[in-house]
Amino acid sequence: MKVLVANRGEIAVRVIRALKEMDFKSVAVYSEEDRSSSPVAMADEAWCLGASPAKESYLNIGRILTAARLSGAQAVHPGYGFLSENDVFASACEDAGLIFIGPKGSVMANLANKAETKRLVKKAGVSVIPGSEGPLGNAQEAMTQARETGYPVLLKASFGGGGRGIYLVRDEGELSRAYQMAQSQANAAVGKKELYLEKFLENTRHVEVQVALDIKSQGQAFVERDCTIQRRNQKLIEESPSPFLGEQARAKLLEAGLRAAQACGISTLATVEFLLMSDRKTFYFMEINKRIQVEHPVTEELLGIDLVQLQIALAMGQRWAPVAAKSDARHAIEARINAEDPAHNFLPSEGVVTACQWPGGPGIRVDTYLTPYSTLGVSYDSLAAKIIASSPHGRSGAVARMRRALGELKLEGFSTTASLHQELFADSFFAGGEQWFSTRFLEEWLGRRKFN
Amino acid sequence: MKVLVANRGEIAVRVIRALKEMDFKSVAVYSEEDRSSSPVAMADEAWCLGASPAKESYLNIGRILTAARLSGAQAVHPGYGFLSENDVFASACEDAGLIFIGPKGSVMANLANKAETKRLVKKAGVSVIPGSEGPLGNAQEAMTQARETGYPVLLKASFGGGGRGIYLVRDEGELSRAYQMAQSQANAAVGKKELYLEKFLENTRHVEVQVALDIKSQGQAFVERDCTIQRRNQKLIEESPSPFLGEQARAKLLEAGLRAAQACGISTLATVEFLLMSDRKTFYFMEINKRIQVEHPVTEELLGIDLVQLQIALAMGQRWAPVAAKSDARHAIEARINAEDPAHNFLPSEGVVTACQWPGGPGIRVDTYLTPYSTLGVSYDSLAAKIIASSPHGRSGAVARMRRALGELKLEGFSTTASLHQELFADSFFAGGEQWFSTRFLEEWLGRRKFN
Amino acid sequence: CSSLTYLRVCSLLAPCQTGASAPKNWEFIFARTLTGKKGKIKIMDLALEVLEWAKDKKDLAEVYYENKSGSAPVAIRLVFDAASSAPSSGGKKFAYVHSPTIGALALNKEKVALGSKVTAGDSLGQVSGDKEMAQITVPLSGRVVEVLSRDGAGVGFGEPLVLLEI
Amino acid sequence: CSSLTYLRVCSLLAPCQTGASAPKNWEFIFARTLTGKKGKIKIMDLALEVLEWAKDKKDLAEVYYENKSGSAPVAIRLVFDAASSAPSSGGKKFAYVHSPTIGALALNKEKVALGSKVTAGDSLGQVSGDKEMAQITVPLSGRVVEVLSRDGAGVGFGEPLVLLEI
Repeated sequence: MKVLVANRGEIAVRVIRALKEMDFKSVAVYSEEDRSSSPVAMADEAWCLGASPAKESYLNIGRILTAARLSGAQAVHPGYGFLSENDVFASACEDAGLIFIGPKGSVMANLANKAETKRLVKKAGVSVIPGSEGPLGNAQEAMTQARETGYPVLLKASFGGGGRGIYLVRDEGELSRAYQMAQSQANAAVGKKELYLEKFLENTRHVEVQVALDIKSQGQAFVERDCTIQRRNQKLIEESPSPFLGEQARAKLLEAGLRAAQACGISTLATVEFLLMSDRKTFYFMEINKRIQVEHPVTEELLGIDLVQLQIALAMGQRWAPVAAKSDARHAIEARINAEDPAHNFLPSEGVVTACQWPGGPGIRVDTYLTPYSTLGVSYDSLAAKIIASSPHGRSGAVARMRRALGELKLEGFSTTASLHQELFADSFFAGGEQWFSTRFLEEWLGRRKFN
Repeated sequence: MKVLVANRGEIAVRVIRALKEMDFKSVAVYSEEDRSSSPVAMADEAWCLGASPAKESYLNIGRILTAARLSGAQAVHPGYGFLSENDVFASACEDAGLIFIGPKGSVMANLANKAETKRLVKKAGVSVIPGSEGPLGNAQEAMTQARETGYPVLLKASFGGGGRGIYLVRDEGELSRAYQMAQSQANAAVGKKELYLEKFLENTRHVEVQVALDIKSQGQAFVERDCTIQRRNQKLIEESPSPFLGEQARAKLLEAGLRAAQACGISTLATVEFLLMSDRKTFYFMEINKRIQVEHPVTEELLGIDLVQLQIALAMGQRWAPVAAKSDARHAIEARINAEDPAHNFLPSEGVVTACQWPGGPGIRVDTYLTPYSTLGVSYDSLAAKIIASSPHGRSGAVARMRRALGELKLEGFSTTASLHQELFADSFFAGGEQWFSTRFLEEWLGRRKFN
Repeated sequence: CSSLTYLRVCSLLAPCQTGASAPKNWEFIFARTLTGKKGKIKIMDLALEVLEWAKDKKDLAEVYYENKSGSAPVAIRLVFDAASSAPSSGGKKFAYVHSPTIGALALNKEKVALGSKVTAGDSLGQVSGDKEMAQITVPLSGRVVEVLSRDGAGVGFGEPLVLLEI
Repeated sequence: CSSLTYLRVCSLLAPCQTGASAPKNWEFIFARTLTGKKGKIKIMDLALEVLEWAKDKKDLAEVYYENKSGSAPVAIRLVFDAASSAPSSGGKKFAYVHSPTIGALALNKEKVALGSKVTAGDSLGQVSGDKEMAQITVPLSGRVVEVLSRDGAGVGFGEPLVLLEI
């Protein structure tokens, strides 16, 4: 079996590692900028797609299919981002006789509309954020719905994603103008102006359920990940389990996650995102991600499993068999080391890796594509490395381990979020993990620390 | 709590990491040669003991106690090797009011005589290698005993250790000369010429049981480690569990390990070494090690536990509470990367680390003290790094992971055993792990590979 | 290397890029033999020598040096701004024609016959991918010295196809 | 640094050794200011300049340079064979008296008074550990310029205690 990895950076390295361990051949594709990068060096063969702009390389379906044909690959792993949730790409792979390691193109086409997905999930008996049942017809309908739902509300693009294309409306006076702006923004971004409406819920945490399903939609949910530490909807720290979920609420959440994924027709790995309310038991479906996620190692380190190998095996037709799904007092936590300057409003940073020493020893995993003297540009996302700490001594054990690991980290040549993590993991409120905090915590904390 | 780490290299790094995670202060001591080494950089404070020769630094009890007094340390972790099993040092620490993280000095003094230890263990109902009951009085007694035991036999120094001071005697004609030589060698090495005699068992594997006991000798045994891959009694690869032990034999082995440790008066971490016969169920006690061992991470990665933290906590008086002791299909394996040249009879190699890139990603742990531009001399042992691979997919999964990790390893500036590991882990006989092989496997394999 | 716009940085004593990790179409321009380096390598001497040799080279895109004479291989890699970087040798100047995309190579046999004169802007053939066909355009007028790939082969973006003397 | 027998190797562009990881009694002899290095650091230029400056220094044990002017700190560390390495400055020559062991420092106050003349082989006091007492011996005759530790303090082996002008 030969698998083409249609991605770059750390996730390409992660997938190539899984392929090597499964004794499969790997094919890297790359843009000119990534010519000297780790995935190119690690893969069994590598093909240059084009210049740096993603549409000439990592988003260019024709060139990726050409690389698959020239290399004789039989399957394609899309990683995350880029074409990973693009139904046209998935279908094109299927048409070319390639196994797409992800959902069927037709399934993804169905799920492209978030308002429709929400309706599907609600029908399966999973509670969703209160709001419009499916897409809105016009501003008038939005107004009627908003009154019923109660302000503040969010207007969301049906075809948006990744926290983009969302408008907050605090009262009726703002609605019609917001409706127009949201429509035109959605149209500009994805060529479709359809919107739906949701109650704006405050003081919530972001929890998500990793699921794995086989071709017959048989499968399981794994202990939730908690991704409440975010800045502008971008996750910075993820952990598992959530410190704020009891056993009963957890069982319900996991069951809801599995049911939602099945309702969506998933037959691969997916993550079902929920908002958790401060009563610590009410949760609402938010969206479903149909790819491997950046934070998947948190679950892997918690449970000692390999989700990427599982994802590949499921795509090859392997039927589901139960995998360890929970683990006593163990806790895992991930810190994203981004090439951004926390002292300057998280401005992306570029440079050459003049020194890198990754932390090691017990309970520490590092996923990165950087090596000494790697160049790091700003053409793609800023994720430089992920450090995952896990411990048998619960959350405080994992936090202590992460603190120790961040002290060992040496990464020089550009600015990173490591300094921010060092402060955060030394912060008694965050590290203590006793008192409830919401997804707004990090931005408030940054405000106090004068970091941005 | 402030703990002095009376060791160097990777084990000093390992202990300092545990101390940091426990929120204890660490004190490094070092010889001049190690001035720029990682433990010195990582510890909260560091004291230079003297010049490179171990007797002026890592074996100098007076200077280590001085460093403890000057730094205000309250406890001492001896690591492995050096003074770790020296009863005089342990007692001196106790007399100075320091917690010695290991057995009591009086217990170690009792166990210094291996012939006596063997008698103790046999009395506790654990089967020991057939041979003399306690030490031999003279050559005549040796001859009588050898006839009873049956040739070939081994003559061993009662106060030897680490595979040294052992004489193989194939028939009676060799015995009296061998007795004399073994006596004078033992006398030269440790100043005591006492010997004992054991049946020389062939076609055996080396398995060992990690135990942890508290101050009341309450505790547990962990799934065995198998250290059959050895060269000249030096372990090169260790794994857990043993591929050649059924559940029933395992239960008996673990019980024997715990009973032996209790009979020896252990109230800390220890490892009980056994020989496993090719019937895969008969085993004999060999010796007991009263320190943390080089290969302890194999057990840590198999079970997701932290033995060094446990060892420290037990020394501080923590009472034993059950720890996860086995783990389904999981398998862990360790490769020792020594600074030795396998192409030149494992000659120790020295140099400067001109490049180092450690493997990473899922299921890979690296324990090392080397960083870019570290100097590596030949004053101390040659262990440069340990790579530990663990997998939920059994031994073949762990072996595949190790193969992948060895491919990622870049360590330049001196010769290492990494090339040997690359060949070994690609060898279908070893990697397959289906057919029985003994502790002689590696030397025979090396002979065939023309490596030495 | 003239098309490699990523050559923006200088790095020194980078880890060896050998075997699978060597970018496939790097130019190893620096081929001078450093003599008198028996036994242990003196990294500083070596670095100094390479740096001095390289510092006034204006047409240089990249320098790669590897020494395996001692037990420890040492590599020195210098990467310069690639403002102008046509390889040169003995007073002659050369330029590569690179592949404009990924796909199957179809060369115009007459155009790429050894010794043929070509003009900037000429097409030397096409590279055809699944959804595009791109012309292979001559960057600078010159004479065909060598064809580096064969007709019908799969080529990646940026791969050198033809060497011209300009 | 004269007593640091481990100085056997040359390394270039080693990672920054700062803070806790800086060996406690290194000499930072190289203090020349490199000017005109605003903004982005050109590592090659910097390396070249340091190397050229250093190459004829025979009495040099170690060079350490750190530049923090850009966003990326760069350190250059050169370590030479320490055949002869007494620090020197403005024609004067100096030598350190190092601690012979680990322990509590007891200095002979008269001997170490500023300006005192001492002779090679003289004892300047003792360092006392739990099981030994060692004399502090003058390595080279000279005049006491500075006392670097205080009486009664704990000192490690090899720590510089007194600076002599020789």
